[in-house]
Amino acid sequence: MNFQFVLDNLAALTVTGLTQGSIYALVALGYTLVYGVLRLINFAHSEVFMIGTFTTTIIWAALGFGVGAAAPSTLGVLGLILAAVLAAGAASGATALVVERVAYRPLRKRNAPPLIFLISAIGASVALMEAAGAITNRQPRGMPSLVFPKVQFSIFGADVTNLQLGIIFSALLMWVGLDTFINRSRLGRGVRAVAQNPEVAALMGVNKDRVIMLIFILGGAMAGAASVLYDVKVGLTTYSVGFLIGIKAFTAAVLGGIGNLRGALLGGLLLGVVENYGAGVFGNQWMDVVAFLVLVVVLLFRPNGLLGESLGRARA
Amino acid sequence: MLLELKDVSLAYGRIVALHGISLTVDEGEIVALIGANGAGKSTTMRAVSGLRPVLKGSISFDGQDITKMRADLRVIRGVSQSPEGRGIFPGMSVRENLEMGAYTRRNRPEIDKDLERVFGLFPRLKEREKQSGGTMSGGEQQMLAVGRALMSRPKLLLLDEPSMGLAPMLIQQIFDIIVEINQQGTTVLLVEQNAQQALSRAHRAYVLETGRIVKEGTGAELLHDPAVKDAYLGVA
Amino acid sequence: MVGLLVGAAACAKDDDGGDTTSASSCDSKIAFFGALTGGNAQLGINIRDGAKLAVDEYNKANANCKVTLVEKDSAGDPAQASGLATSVVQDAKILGTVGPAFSGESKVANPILSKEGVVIITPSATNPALSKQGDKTFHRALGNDASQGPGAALYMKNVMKVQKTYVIDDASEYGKGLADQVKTTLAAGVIGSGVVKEQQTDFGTLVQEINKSGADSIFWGGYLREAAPFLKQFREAGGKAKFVAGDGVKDPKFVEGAGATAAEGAILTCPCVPPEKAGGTFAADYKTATGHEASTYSAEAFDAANILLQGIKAGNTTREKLETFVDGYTGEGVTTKFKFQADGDIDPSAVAVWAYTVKGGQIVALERTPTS
Amino acid sequence: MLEVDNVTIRFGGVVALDGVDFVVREGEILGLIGPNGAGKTTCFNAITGVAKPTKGAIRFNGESVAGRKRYKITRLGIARTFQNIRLFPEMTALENVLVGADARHKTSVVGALLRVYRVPVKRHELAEVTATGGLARLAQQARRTGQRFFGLSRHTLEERAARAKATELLRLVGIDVRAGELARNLSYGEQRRLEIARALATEPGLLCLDEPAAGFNPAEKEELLALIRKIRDTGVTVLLIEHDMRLVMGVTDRIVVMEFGKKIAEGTPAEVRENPKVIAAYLGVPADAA
Amino acid sequence: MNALLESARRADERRAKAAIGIRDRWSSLPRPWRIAVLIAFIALLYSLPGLDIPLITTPDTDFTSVLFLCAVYVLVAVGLNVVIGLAGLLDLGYIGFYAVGAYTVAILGSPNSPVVVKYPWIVCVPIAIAVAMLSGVILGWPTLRLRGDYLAIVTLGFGEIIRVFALNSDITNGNRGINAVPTPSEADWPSWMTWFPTIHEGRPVFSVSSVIGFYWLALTVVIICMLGVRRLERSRVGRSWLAIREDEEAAELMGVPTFKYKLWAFAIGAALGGLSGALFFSKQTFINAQGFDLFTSILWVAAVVIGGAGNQLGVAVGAILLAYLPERFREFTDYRLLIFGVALIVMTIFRPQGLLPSRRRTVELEDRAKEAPVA
Repeated sequence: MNFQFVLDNLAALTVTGLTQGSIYALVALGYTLVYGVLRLINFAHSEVFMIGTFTTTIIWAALGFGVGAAAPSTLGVLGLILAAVLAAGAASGATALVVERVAYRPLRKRNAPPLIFLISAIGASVALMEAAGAITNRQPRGMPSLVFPKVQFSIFGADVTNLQLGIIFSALLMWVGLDTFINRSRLGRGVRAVAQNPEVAALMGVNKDRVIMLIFILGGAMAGAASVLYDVKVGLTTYSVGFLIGIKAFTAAVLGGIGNLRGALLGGLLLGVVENYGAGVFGNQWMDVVAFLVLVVVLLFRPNGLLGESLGRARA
Repeated sequence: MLLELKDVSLAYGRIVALHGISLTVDEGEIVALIGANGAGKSTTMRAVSGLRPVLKGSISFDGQDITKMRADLRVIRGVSQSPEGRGIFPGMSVRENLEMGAYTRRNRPEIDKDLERVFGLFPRLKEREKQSGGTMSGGEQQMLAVGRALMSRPKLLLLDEPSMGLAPMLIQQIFDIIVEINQQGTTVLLVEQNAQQALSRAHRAYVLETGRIVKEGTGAELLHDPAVKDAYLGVA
Repeated sequence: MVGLLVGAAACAKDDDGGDTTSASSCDSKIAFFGALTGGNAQLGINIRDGAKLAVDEYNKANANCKVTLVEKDSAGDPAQASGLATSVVQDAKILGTVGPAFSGESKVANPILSKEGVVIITPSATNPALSKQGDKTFHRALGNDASQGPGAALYMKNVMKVQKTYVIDDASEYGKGLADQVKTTLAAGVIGSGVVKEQQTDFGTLVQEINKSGADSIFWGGYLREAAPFLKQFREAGGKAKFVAGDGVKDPKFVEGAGATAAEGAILTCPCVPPEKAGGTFAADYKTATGHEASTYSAEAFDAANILLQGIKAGNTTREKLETFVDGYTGEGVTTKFKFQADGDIDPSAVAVWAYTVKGGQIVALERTPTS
Repeated sequence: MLEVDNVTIRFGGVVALDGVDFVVREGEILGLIGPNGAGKTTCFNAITGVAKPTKGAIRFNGESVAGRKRYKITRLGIARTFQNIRLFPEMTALENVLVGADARHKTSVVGALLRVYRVPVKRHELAEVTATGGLARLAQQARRTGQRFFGLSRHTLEERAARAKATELLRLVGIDVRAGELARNLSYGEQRRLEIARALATEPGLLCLDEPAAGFNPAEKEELLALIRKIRDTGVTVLLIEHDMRLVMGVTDRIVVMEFGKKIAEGTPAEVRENPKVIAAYLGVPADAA
Repeated sequence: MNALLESARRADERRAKAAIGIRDRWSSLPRPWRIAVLIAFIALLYSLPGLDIPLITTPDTDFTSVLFLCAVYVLVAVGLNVVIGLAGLLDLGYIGFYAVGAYTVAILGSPNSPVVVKYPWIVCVPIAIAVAMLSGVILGWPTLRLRGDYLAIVTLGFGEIIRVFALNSDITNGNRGINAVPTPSEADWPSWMTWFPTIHEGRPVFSVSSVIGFYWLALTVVIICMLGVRRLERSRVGRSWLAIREDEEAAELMGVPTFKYKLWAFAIGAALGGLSGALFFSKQTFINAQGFDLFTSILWVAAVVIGGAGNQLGVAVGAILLAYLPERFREFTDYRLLIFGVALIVMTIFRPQGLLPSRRRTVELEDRAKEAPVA
């Protein structure tokens, strides 16, 4: 155990943690939206993220930036990232929608019990992952180096790079956009209404099926955006990339209070930071253990997560 | 005829809750359903608003068969329900709850006008506009539920136990408002346990018992029917 | 009733389970044992093709007395390995195996194979513990990880002339073992060390630390899945230190993952001989037979199969005889000069650790690493 | 027997019960009435440990209920039914009652698995516990002479006793012919009765019935009335929430009237019926009186 | 398209009804008959390795080894069924208990483990069961108060923690693993069965190359455990579990100590998981962290639900399919998980009640379907 190391590098670990946590938070939004409305753990969401990572490589390659290509100008990089966000967001959103149509809707029509949904979700997850595995021959796929980290400024002794700033900032931006949409717009109100009381929402004229489609698309798009950030940061993806990130993101969602958008953000960032501290203290290999232990401890004291459950309900 | 139920049966699981209910509501009426707890009043409402699929029989509204129509589409046709237990969205403010009532409508100026109308009917709600629905008292929630149902500009307003949990003063008030709403041109179908109030305000009423209609008549007739008195007041 | 059925079961097994002296010399089999499917299939296919080439050449030369190559696909999964090993054992015609290919499945399969005398020559499993398990028929056609570590370190010290090395491992047996040996050999040249976890993708902190430490080289004990993103992030952050890694990283996918620019100049060591440097006409024959270039472990598999085939050719058509033959075998293969120690490991003098580098996006062989 | 002492319950900002005070006397049938939303069911929840009083105390036979686990409250001797029927729908009627009966059983998990712990059975008990035929009868004959040595496993003994008891209770509420049917397949009335049987199986001193007659027709209500009397006659005290005035007036010994979480009246049915506050609250003020 | 789906579903429902009909006929058979048929069936199971039935026998790999794997998976499913099917607790990290049992045997018994004491197999296994059971209690004590979905994620975390621990801890030898895990020795074999090894070509019953002893051992254990679980199922314990699954609050108000029974379910499930891990790795003789991944754990849950949670025969069938199909159809190795995933979705749509459902669930699902809201 190495507490001294963590104390010495607290700021640096916090920044890397926030960067990782931003990606968790974006993926967690998808879990939280679906859970908030359907009370269903969308196990296949991790694969929705995975599809996004591959879409990014494909779109870049299509634009002439395959593996090893030299990075274009700053403006070009931004353009590439934007294109990837759009493409990956669309692909992930579409994947999520297909999962909903194929794996969940028939069950909803039959009013199946929750456990059955879970099994169908597992099935969708396995099928998507293995299909990607078969197509890519289970080989990792790299992407061009687009962003070269440069230290922008130092805060409390931590060097903050442009990459880290970009990731955290983009994630926050996406989150603010989603939060505004859910809390301010008419459709968003419909989503919250279905989450809080689906029956009464129907009495208000809310089409539940449409709301469900909407949340799958929104959650998928968020995962797609997260996958672009992941690709820029890591530069490599495989067919099984979603599994661990999915579990972490779901943990983050539960940590913050599942069904709660603010909780997803808080949970994601917190999980990223805490597991980095934990990795600093106990060693990298214990990172996941720390993450899960934090979850258990939080749930024991706050059984509904840090910010409580329920979509759009800002209560403690 | 605005609403017509023909021989409607409905079941929860294997328990049949309605055994062939037939009733009609004409435009401009207040019609009350009365009966003991478990007699099937709320279930009838759920059949009309589409929250429960009917087993048998048909429901037509405004000349159209809506038996198999989804609940949210019925709202667009003009059926609006203030559900039993009020069903306030606890995580939304009073204003947001009212806006939810107008979910199917797009015409902003019209909606704003209706908001003012509801605030006019229930000044209390105006005071609490920003408060979250979950923290309001029972009476305020009831007002909100009725106000919200009005926001969709319904042709038919379904009210499920509007007096539940209200103090006598408030009960008076809410029934006054129901009559007012009715006079402004909205047809009302009302489920009520407070038989005295309901019958004295309603044009017509049906008495339900174990999922069947056992009696119907004008409010005044039923109010003075000894059998009804017996069942509700415990005095023969 | 149960007893009766069991008796029948035992009889059925008798036909192929028991004594093998009666087997004629012309229906012998050898088995390939390794992954043909799953995530690590490529290495398995390389090995299978190498062995197949050897068997085909043998059968062409001995058309009247052919040997069959049986393929046992383990998908690299130890849990599947035991059943496959048992099925190998039960086929008395199978005298020896090329494989098992990976160390994990070897630990499960070797005791089973060895107990029934099946001769094992692995062309790829480099875990040092395999020769210490007490499996008497185990042989290894190449150096183990213990021989690779010093080779890599000596190459760094004597050829690359590095001064300050940062050593990273992934806590796996393979990676940590390799890293530890490099640390021992380089001794004072190591200025720092770090651990990464399986499937780690973010190396921000580590990269910063290495850059701060002023290291001129990095040794990576681990696999390509973590090495590729690490090197990419390291180079993107402006890291200039030379990158050295073992055979767990030596794969074209590493170059693809890290990007050719980032990977350029990385040194990869392997106790395997570059097929194009293999003796004879192996590389050309392989290309003709399979239609693609020989790759990692193909040549070793070719040699391993050939040793078994030579034994069979010499009339050693029982497991016992073949075992004796292989134990006493000395001979030149396409990769190196073979001679096995008592524990099954190849004689240290025959171990060939090669250094490779990434050049223009391709992994190319440089030279054999110094032995001292 | 049961004392509800100045109990207040708040949910968030809403006061569900406000200083409610009453006692249930041994052997009586006490009615609890009031309009919907008056806090009657909350009162039940407080008594059975589902809701925790913010203030005040509930004592059963002198023992405080507060802070006890719910199943321990049941074992103290308080059983209840639910306003919205809450049976175990995928279990048979008999099994539902057996779950209730298990509250009085002592077989442990290990005991149920190994079934070696033997309880000596007295001769006169044998006839009762070995109701099943065949092998059991043979065993019974073998044991007649040496029951002291063999006995029955506690599991077997309790299981048989429970079955006997459950069958009897089902007969009491009149649905013994439906014993093997899944609870969800029973009719509404049968389900209500099954709930009562299940509650009785826990051998309560106090039985709390939450609107047992809801959805019943007059004939069924009559039968229920008789059943409640019968239950009281077996020595069980009954606390009854009911809307049907005729039923309440007909069966109860005393009535407590609630409105807005407060007790507004208490007395014999005749007294309560005459109380103007009750008439105003429960029956509703006539429109013309306003 | 929809019409096609509908007709397929209806045909399938008819099949399901037929299956239930068979079961009804079965339970109406006189008891001696049923026992006789059961004994014959069990005898068939014991003699499967020798029968060499065409089409069923695995072509590429040793059939007895596959049967052994099936038996171990059935044991896993029986244990998981107690947790999921009977008590209704969703445990996604069940493999953690499997690992705990396996490692306990390896650490206490292998000469190559870091722990000095060495016990024979026959001593290790009961300890392994106890340790696994204890780990179930330790995990369950704080977490069983949590709601269903949260329990799922916490158990998932537990499974992962155990794996990471096995991968990085010194006591498990890290990823290097432990070899020479003890196997049941001839000394454990009852002396009156000395005739036995002779019929098997002089090979010891429990040798690495003779799997039949392991298969018979595993099968025996499975039968004993299934009978044991059945006993619990048909006692107040099973009734309490069922009641908890149906309506936890009502169960508690009827006097069921719900927490205690949930903890028992967890502990029993954990013990069975530990036992199956111990059995499997006794035969495997080598153990490392590979093979304890969460993915397998999740597949187990899927197998149990697909087989028909709550029905022991059903979950056994689910487990056998999960173990057997990949070995039988090795040519599809690369696609088997893909096929499996698709099959899961199709199954949930057509047969949500599982292959061999418990009767209760069939009725429940029918009724739920009827109550589905207006489309």
